[in-house]
Amino acid sequence: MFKKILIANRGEIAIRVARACRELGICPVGIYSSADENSKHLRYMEETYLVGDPPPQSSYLNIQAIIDLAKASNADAIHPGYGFLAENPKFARACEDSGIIFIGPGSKALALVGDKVASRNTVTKVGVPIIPGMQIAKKGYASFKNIAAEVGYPVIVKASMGGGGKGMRIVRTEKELQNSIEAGQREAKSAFGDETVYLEKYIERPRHIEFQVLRDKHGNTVHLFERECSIQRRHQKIVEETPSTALDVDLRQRMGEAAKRVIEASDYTNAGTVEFLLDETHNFYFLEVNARVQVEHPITEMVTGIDLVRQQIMIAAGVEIGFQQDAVEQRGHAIEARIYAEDPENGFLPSPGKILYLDEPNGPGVRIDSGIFQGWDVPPHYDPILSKLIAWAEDRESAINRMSDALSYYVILGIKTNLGYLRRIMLTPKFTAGDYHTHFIDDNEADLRMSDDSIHAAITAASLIAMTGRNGERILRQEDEILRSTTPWHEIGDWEVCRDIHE
Amino acid sequence: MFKKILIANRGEIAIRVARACRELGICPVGIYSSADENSKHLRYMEETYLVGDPPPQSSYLNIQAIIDLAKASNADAIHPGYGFLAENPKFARACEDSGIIFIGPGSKALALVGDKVASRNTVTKVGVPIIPGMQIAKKGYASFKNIAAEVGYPVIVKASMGGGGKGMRIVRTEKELQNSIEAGQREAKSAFGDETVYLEKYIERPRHIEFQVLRDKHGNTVHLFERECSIQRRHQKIVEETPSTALDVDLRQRMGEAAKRVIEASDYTNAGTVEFLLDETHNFYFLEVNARVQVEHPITEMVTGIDLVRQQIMIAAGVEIGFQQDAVEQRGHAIEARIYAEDPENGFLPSPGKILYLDEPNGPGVRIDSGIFQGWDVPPHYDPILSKLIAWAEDRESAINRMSDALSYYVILGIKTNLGYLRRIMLTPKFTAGDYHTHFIDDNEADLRMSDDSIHAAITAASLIAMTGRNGERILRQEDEILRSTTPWHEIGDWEVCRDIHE
Amino acid sequence: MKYNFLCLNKAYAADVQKGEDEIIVTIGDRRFKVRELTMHENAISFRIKNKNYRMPFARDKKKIYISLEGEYYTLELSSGARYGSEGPGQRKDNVIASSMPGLLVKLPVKIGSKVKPGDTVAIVEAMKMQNELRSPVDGIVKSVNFKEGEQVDAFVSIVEIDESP
Amino acid sequence: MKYNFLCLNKAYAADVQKGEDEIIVTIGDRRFKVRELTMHENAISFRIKNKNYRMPFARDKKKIYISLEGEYYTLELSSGARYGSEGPGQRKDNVIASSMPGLLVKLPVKIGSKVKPGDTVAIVEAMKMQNELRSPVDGIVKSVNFKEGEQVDAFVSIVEIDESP
Repeated sequence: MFKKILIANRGEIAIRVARACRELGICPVGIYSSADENSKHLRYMEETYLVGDPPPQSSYLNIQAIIDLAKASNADAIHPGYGFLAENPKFARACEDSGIIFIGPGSKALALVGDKVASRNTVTKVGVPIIPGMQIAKKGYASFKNIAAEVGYPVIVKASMGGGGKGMRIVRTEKELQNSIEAGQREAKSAFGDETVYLEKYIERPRHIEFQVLRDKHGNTVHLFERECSIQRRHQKIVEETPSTALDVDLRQRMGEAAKRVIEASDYTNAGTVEFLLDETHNFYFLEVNARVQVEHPITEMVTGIDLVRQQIMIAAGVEIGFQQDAVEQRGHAIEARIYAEDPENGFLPSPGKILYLDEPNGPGVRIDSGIFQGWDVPPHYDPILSKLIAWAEDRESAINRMSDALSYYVILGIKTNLGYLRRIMLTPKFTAGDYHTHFIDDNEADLRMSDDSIHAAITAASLIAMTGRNGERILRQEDEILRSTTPWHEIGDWEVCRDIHE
Repeated sequence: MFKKILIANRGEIAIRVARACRELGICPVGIYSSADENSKHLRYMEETYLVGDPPPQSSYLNIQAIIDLAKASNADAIHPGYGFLAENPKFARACEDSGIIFIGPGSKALALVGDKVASRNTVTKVGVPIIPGMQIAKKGYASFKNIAAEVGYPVIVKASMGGGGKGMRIVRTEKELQNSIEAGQREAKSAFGDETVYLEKYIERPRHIEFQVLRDKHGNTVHLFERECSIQRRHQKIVEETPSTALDVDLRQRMGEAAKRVIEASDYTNAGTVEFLLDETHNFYFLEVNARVQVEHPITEMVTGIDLVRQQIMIAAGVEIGFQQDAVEQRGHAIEARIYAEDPENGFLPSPGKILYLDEPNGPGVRIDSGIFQGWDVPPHYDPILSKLIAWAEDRESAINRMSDALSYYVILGIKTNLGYLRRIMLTPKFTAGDYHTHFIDDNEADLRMSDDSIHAAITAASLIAMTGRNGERILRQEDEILRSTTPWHEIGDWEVCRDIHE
Repeated sequence: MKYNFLCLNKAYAADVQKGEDEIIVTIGDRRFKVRELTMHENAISFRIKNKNYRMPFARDKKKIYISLEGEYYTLELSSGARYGSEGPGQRKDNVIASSMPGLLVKLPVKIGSKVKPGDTVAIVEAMKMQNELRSPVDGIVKSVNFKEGEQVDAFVSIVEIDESP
Repeated sequence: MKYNFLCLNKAYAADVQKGEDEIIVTIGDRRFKVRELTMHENAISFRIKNKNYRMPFARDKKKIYISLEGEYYTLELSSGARYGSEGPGQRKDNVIASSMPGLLVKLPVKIGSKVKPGDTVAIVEAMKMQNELRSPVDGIVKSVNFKEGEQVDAFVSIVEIDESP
């Protein structure tokens, strides 16, 4: 087993990995940019090193500096976490060249699964369906027209270099096709400097379902069931759950086996996630392999009882997976909510700044992977994830209740966060019914809007706070309120005894 | 199902029960003494009522006041938590008489299992062994001598009304017997006002093993495996774990079945715990039934995935247990550490007072059931339990590491707590080996003593704190320490460059 | 005591009067009688009927942050002059500001540039996200207050535009 | 600067001197050079070799509470007069005090009572635990400073005894 692992990351995932190291008796080595001198992840490390200036390119993306620190600190291995260099084949290669174990798939497998065309070919060969459409971007209207006719409308035009929805056009009839291709090309050109577009079948109301797979260096492959990740804003997951309400035993089994075939065909080792789209008639299509520990890995840990980061480390160290597929069970239901420093009332814009007050919930079935503390100044340079709240319970309804309760006891003040928004998701009828897909956020806008009910109560409270300023003072105390209501904010409304000031 | 449950308790267990209510859509009603006006449990209630003055007799033990509040608030049921009125047959009876469901066994079963003699008789009838000795306290030296000879030395003389070790005498030879009986009688008389003593076989180095049982009103009984509770100070458990390192599959199965027979024979419903002593040759003896939710119930929840408080509520509401014995599985390993406001360096004396700083740990496999918050003044009137830290992991070693790490990130300042002591338990060789029994605390005193290593570092830090007083100031900053050591406090020692000031 | 707050881009004026056994807070035509209230170090608590409420809060120079049963409010104490004390506040259309703090990564205009509604006048980046600031008006850039590469605060004027008549 | 602390019933004297790029703390015959140190709101942090250390602390009027890698210290700033600045402090045998705050539930002595070593002179109760305070000496009760039913603080004299010669 390794003696020392350098963790090439920051925030909650660096802490998560450090904990796994400590529990295995491995010394975790941390790195930090100068913006992270006071960050929480340093508290969990046995050694820490300044890696560079705040911009990611100078610090957490600085391959040479990280390799140098790993050598200087005598680390056996590097865990990249997620994001930053986690799926960068050059980084994996640099580790390999330096005799340091990269905790993840090898650089070859990383390069393969990172290549859209190559990975689709691999997957098709082992009989796993992909979304019908062009395998390679083509030129000329004719080939677009033919393939669109073949897969059937609606179709979608996408930029080859694309991401984030840019250059995408949904086409419902052949009449619109040519215009859409041209518009897509223009947008792709301006966004990515490359006008290449391709076409595929458009899946209406898809669900995003992914399967967690582990594969060791001895050829053993197991999957740890699915995660449903259809609740997304700006194409980024914010709520995930397992089991998915969309799968039955048979479909789950078929998708799990498909995911294992994908991993095996890619000669991939370590933990990997196979992403699928699921359409309304329960056809599933391979999307891509995420070659890292996922942000949402805790929900799999909660239902299977298997520690994924520990498995990553052990697999990288050459240890065989110690259990068989049929020993893996889903117990209960788990949901994760990602807490971001962002403003849902303002287009989800990031909100760095100082955390003036922090109170994190706890209790049965509540897990928090947190990277923050009171008094910390959240730096503006990195991803706005602050922490992850995971609720586990015996069944889905209880897990939702537990999550919703925990969110309402999670207090972060001083910066904007999506805590209130996440709680509103839990209360949305479509979510509680389990009847949702990747357009959930758009389709349920009305249910997700902040209610104005309590604003006057907040103004009232703020006035009193502004007025007194003194701590611990009992301003007034009287026990004679006789009011009746069902929700607290109707009750707050009852503070107001005269609706018309002129009465 | 119930609409409203009054929770006749305070602190972490009141919060635990309130959470279960909220998750089931039941309105939790809280009560508080005037010492608890600002206590944390009130934050989890939908309604709260002042029950009386600080002394327990006036508040949390005040049967009439509690029944009155339950009626006034239209509560369907009362959950008593643990301690206070949880095992009081009069309270259960008062609930029954008022048409309020008592969430626990009925008053009859409570009375039966609370009666030492009656419960031993019941247990013996269903073939569950009890510690050999007197069934009923007898008078006259002859009967003591005969029974001692029958069960074999060593024997123990105990006060009938006893508890807390008072009036107890271990007797190793017949020569000491008469003196010991007389001394025990004197002590019993002065401690309990009743000189009655009895005699039983003394079990050397016993382990305290208990089994969690559930029984519904339809006659279904399941056990949820054992908890090992041998780490005790002043006859009170402070660390519990499951599974026990002392049981094998066969013994576990036999003890579990015995526990079920005890519960069934007592016509007991709801959650109950059957306590056993286990001797060094793996004989087990019935001790008593704990007719309540136990402080240590979370470790059972962590390994079985079954929510015990939810089960209590459902069983009380007449719902059938929804699973069979063979569906209950132990997954992984769980340990609980009880955090007390007490001073282990000073005879475990209670330490009420104001919590000036609080930082509670979190992360994978870490659960905290906490009743405290920063700024809270821990009242002197009640049990010193502050919170419970539970660590779950795939195996025992990882669970110990996780617990030990979590304890070192658990910071409570302003009052004395046993946090450091609990962490020392985790590091004690006998504990890590799983080789311990109820005398663990006494036998490992040397390993459990606070080390003096870091005291000078603390004095140094305190001097700097006393000197500066200003916040956020970087006093000195220099990165040129070149020191080598294995433990942090040796490293701290290396601050000291001149051992002899006169050099 | 009168306070003006900005919350979610709306302005609110509150008038607070302390009576003998109650505090009356008047907001527009609504009046709140607050009858039981304790200030803790970082929370305000009160009781309505039989329930205890607790609102954790924090504050810095200009803002008060409050948590209310799972929702979170940032209230800015405003002078009352800028936004007026009545009705929703109006941000000036000709002032371009970012609603998040971040790095000014692109500033494609200079003093004298002509802009049309929808033209990008600045791009601010924070936490891996780029936010394009577009002109809502037709006009000519009157002033530019930052340079590319500089850090900008939220709601601080980056560019001002002279509207075409 | 000189500080006297009481910790776990021992007295420590610390002398702090601020140099140009270091602080030297002298405790008895040990000397600590502290070279890198930051004070946060409720923690003190420093770096030794390649590890960051962080000691959360809190304080009230007389005490400083510090957490160090899983251990917890309460340090009482003492005047230095009562316990002296050298060597372990000695509590006076003839002063009976409780080491926990609590309720004085029993006081079986009064002024003039004769006591022997081991005699119970007071019982203090807190958190369901009774603590019996026994006389360590032979003597006569000189003063009684509380009544039964009163609340007593820790380390405050409840009874004083005139030792028999």
